[in-house]
Amino acid sequence: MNFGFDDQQELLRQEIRKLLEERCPMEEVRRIAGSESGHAPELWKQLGELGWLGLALPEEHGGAGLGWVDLAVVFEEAGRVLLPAPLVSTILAGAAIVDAGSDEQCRARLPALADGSRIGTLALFDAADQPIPSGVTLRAEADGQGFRLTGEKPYVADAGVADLFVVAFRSGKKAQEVGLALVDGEADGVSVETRAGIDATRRQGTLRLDGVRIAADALLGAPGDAWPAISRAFDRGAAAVTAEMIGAAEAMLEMTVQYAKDRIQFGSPIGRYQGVKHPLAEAFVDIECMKSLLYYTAWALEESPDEVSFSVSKAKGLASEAFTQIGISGIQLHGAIGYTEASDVHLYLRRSKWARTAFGDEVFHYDRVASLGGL
Amino acid sequence: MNFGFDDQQELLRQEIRKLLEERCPMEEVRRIAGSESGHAPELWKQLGELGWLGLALPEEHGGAGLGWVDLAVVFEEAGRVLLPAPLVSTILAGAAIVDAGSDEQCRARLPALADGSRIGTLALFDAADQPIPSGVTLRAEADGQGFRLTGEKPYVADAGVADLFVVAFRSGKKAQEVGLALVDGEADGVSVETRAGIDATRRQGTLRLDGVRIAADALLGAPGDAWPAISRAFDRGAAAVTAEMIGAAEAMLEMTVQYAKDRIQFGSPIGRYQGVKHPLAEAFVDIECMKSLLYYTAWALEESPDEVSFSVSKAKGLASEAFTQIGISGIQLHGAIGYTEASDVHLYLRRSKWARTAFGDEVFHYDRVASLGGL
Amino acid sequence: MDFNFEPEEEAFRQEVRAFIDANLPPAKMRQDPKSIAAWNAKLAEQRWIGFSWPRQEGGGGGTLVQQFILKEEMANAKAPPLGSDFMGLAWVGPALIRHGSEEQKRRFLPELLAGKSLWCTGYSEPDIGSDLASLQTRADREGDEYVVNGQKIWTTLAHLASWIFMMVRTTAESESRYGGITCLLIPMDSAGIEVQPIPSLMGVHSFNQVFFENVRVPVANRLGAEGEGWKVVMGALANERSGISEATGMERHLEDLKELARRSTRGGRPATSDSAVRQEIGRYEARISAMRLNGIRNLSKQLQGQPPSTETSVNKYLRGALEIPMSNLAMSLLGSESQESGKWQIQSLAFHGVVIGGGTPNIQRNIIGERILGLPKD
Amino acid sequence: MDFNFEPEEEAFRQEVRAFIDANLPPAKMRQDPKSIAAWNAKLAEQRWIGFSWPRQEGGGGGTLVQQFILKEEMANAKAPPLGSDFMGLAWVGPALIRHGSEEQKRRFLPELLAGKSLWCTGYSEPDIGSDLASLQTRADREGDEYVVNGQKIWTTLAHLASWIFMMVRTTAESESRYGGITCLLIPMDSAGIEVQPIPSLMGVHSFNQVFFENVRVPVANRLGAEGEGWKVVMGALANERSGISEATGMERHLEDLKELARRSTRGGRPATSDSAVRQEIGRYEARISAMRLNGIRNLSKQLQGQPPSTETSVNKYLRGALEIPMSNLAMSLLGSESQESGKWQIQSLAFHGVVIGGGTPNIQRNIIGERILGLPKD
Repeated sequence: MNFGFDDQQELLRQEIRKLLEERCPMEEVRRIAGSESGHAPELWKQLGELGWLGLALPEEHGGAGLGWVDLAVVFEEAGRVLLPAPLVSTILAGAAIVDAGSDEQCRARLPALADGSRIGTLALFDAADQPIPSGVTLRAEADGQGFRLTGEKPYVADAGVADLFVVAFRSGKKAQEVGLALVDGEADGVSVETRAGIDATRRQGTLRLDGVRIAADALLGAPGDAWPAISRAFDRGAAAVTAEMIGAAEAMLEMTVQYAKDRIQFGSPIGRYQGVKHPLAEAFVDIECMKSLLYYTAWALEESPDEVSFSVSKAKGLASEAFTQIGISGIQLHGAIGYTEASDVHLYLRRSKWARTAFGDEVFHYDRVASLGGL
Repeated sequence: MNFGFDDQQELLRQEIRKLLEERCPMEEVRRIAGSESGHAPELWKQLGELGWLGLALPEEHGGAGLGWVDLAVVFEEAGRVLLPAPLVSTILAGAAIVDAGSDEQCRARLPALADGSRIGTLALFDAADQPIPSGVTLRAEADGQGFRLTGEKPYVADAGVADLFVVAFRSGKKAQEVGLALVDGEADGVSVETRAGIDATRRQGTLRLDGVRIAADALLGAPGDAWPAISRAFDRGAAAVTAEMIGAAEAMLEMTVQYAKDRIQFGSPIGRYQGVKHPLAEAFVDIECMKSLLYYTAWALEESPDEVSFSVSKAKGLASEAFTQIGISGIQLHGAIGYTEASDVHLYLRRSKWARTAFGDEVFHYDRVASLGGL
Repeated sequence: MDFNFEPEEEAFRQEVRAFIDANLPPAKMRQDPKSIAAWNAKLAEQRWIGFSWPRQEGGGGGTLVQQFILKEEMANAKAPPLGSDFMGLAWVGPALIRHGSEEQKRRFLPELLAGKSLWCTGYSEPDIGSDLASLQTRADREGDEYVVNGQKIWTTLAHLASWIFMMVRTTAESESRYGGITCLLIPMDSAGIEVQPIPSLMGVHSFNQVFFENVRVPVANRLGAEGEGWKVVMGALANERSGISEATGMERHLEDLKELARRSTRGGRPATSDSAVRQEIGRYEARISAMRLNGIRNLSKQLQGQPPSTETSVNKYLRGALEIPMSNLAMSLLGSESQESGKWQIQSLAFHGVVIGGGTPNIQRNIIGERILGLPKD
Repeated sequence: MDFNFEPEEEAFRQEVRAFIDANLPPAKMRQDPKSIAAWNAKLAEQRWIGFSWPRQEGGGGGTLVQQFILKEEMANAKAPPLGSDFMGLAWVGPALIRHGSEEQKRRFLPELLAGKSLWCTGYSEPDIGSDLASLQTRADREGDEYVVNGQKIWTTLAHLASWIFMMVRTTAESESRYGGITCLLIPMDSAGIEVQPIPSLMGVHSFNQVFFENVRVPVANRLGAEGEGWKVVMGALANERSGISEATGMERHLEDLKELARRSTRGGRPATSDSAVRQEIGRYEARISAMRLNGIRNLSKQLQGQPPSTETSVNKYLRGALEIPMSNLAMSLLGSESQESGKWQIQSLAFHGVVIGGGTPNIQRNIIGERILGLPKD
């Protein structure tokens, strides 16, 4: 038994941290986030070359064959610097194809996701904030062996730059009669509308489908039977965002602790006062809990699939609640400084507000924990 | 406009405080609370002679003709010393008779309540913790002009010493078909079972009625139409308990502030540390809020009856939530001392736990605030 | 205890209502500068700008109850603020009335009431935070002038103001911490003043840094005696006296939150039938009602002749303590929609501006613990 | 990352389970002294009392993983504690193993393991609270003896114990605060020791005051060198190393709370369908699962050879922070029934005993803030 990262994973973390410190300091994050697309193709290319995008994809499809514990390291480090790149989206799209796709679909789709030449993303729920079967309403009309899809998916992550969408649709009236399809961004009838969100490092948009043709070979699994795959994709998304939240929360805590050591008021560093010290201690406690729950989830994703939903809902519920509070404490303890554009803390505050609802907020997840815990 | 007590009320407060300090110091409270009945007839007689029991009863029935603002003063001071006497119960029973009784009933019943020769109490709800019409289920069979009552009322305050019970019963199947009756403790078929509760200064018991005959002149108002009177009696009860909670919370805050000034640790009084200072400041804030809401309720009970339910639910909701917290903070800040029988703080902790649920806890009242506030 | 008003007070309330009916610009015009200017001119005619000031100083001489009625009616009508120079009216005017010479009053008060001047206030400096008395900006006496050198920060509206009301150090801190502080009134177009904006996280320009390099200020522009500046400025800051305005702001938030709950769902059902949402809103409603009543209780004490005290820190603390969970609930009700900009997003990002403006919750708790409960200083 | 166990570890788990099946007294007998004594005798045969101690000291020499498995299986079976002398096993034994002479070990350890002695511990004194180093109980050297005078307080089980493990001052505090403290092992039947009970608010006798008047203690009963007592005792207190036992206790509370929710109503409907109740319990379940995993992470770090550190303060803080709202929820679910005595009433009155036992939440937050985050001391 060992509930910790192995040497190779620690090395991976060091490499990633070093690279991101060099390649993606906060000025660069601000530059990318301030650009129109919010995307930096050069940086993206580099991530593909370094093998991060295919880290957990099978080796025969261009990946490194590692798993979710390794991905947790990558996502934590990405969250730490607020990496403005469609990393999570592309990895989630790839994982959905591995999970529910055929060998042929894997062969056809994964290499391009692994090397970064195509960007993928998930587009699961139509009614925002209802990650339940009835939240999938996108209309599908049968069309030969395939379907035609018409409708819109709101708040699709990285929609503006994605080339490949993993789209859930409704194939029948019964609650769980839903399907999952691969939709190329270039296909006829596909359009995307992007808008400024609360966190400029996390772009999203509305995916519009107007009679988009889905051939039989673009269906992931049997149509009408995709709910388990959708639910697993959702759980992986919640795990990935939680890992990013850990990194970001830890960075915010470090910044605030440093500020509390440096800032002198009434003759002492403000970190001496319990009114400052105690919220920082609580933030540390919450981050430890987020880590424990997320690492166990990452392990379960590989080794104990039946435990994933319960475990990830504990992790994301706690993370949504705690990171929100850490964001607020962090900016409050910074005083007026935190209010300025020049300070980085508000970028983390914005991330905390984006991440709180992404893949379910604490209200959804704690309720799900209660259900899975027997209430 | 004047949101404050007048000189006469301030004088009343001083007199009450002085008397209770002399007559009812904490050793005496402990002695009475430790006795079998929990009741001190001598003390009770004195309260009657001083006119406290009839303070708000009409002068023609032996009272002083004052109102709820004056009662608020009395209850606050009683709460401050955890007065172990059926004061609130008797005053609530009298108020219910004034509110819903005939002139003749007032003439017959009030003088004995005003001078303390009889002790009254309310016995409203059968299903504990459901202060709603369906919570009145006590069975009544028609019997001439009156009824026969059979059933039990749980958690009746001061049941062990009461001579007169104001009892709600169900007279029909429709939700609001309920009645209100005066039941003498000596009547055939009346019995009481008392048990140790969480707060020995607040005794309660189960009232058992076995075919108890209610003559027509013992009915308060028309049977089947008593819900408004029951609801008003409940609101008055919530107001009275809130006033007692304010006094007790203030006493606990004062004890804890004093302890925080006196207790030296690591070379300083512990009240210097923000981890101690801030919870005490929060307790002060909450007590101020409890006072504002309760005083307004007391005024509304006399001058603006339509506002009473909304106002008292805000007051009791906040009091139930806040006094619970003040009790916990108080005992925590006292450290191990608070754990000893010798310390008085745990008596206040027990009162906070008794008072939280009496006449509705914060869950009930905040929900009612939401309803009355338009949700 | 009496919540009824005297007949003449009721008559005043009717007068205010009639005025509002006749003059308040329609909702969509309340951001329009011309409409606001016309509205303020009418208010000035009534002497409802500076209503609390003595009539001989050009104010309205309103009683405390009249001031309360005026504010309450204006809040109910969602009217814009009374007068455009918030800081001048709230702090500078009362300080001038209390400490100014006749000449200073004649010079500044009429312009201030007419909205012809615009004041900003210079309290904070880099690296001193809440510890205002450790300010470093110096004023050295040279004949009939002070020569000011130093820097102020977080100076709201400095880029638009015509005057600054500020504290300077005339004696070294090592000699006299509070006694070495003096209050000066300085034209913002003086030679040697430079204003630099501090962009805020919302992208709005409202804070500034103000640099002073050998700015020459006539001694006639000193308010109060040399070395008395701490008293002058702290008196001005304590001028918000009842805490009612904190409550009014929160009442609006609560209405908006209830409106949001009515049009939101949770788990596919109306949010208003969700017990967690109901209880949370019930909690806020109870506390915000308490804030309003706390304010009225403070006002009553003043009516009884008691001086205003630190009791307003109760409402200041509550405002800070409620703003955050209320905006958290709103963001949760909005769900993914919270990504879109709007009132609640601004609220949830900018809360700390409000909170810091009235002193952080920690400072309010220290004030209550030390000044009201008498606990030792940290 | 690997949550699987090695085959020999799984075999040990099966051994433990088989032992429990064969020997654990039925639930209704687990308060019965004879049953407990028989159970402890069987455990002692297995060397599962003192399982973590080296075999040459009479312990079980269990690995960290075996200890974890043993505790987990015992907790799952709701077995009574391993051994009857909690304080002796948790603190005194490990301190003896680390600092005791061969003679002291031979004298004390076998009795301790056999449950023939019962230890109490004397840390706290009147008016010193958490500031243990300011203790005043003195021991003056006279030849081969120390003469002890002073007073201890909050001494759990002193009225039953045969020995006390305690700190005394051998050098005045003014000369050496930590260095003047020495650890002594004193028979409770020594002349000059008087035990006075402190009745608790629950009416249970568990705390005591212990008075020492010219108690003569042979120098041979000193544990560690003179002046090294602070190190000896702090090392003993740090002996709970992973925080798993905090999690185990909370897991039982959570199960009880869920059971209570299943049989309760709110507003006339099942409490399990009330969204506020569901979310609150979901919050607790997430945090208590995290506590268990935090403990396992700490254990893993020790397995990797890292020394135990202050990380257990995380679980200690969480326990204090969760006990209170959990018992508040339970009391609210019970409603008026909370007036009746029962588990949750005891819990809600006595929580502070537990909380204070592990150091108040404020102390845990100070430890985390200062020792882990490196913030300056207050």
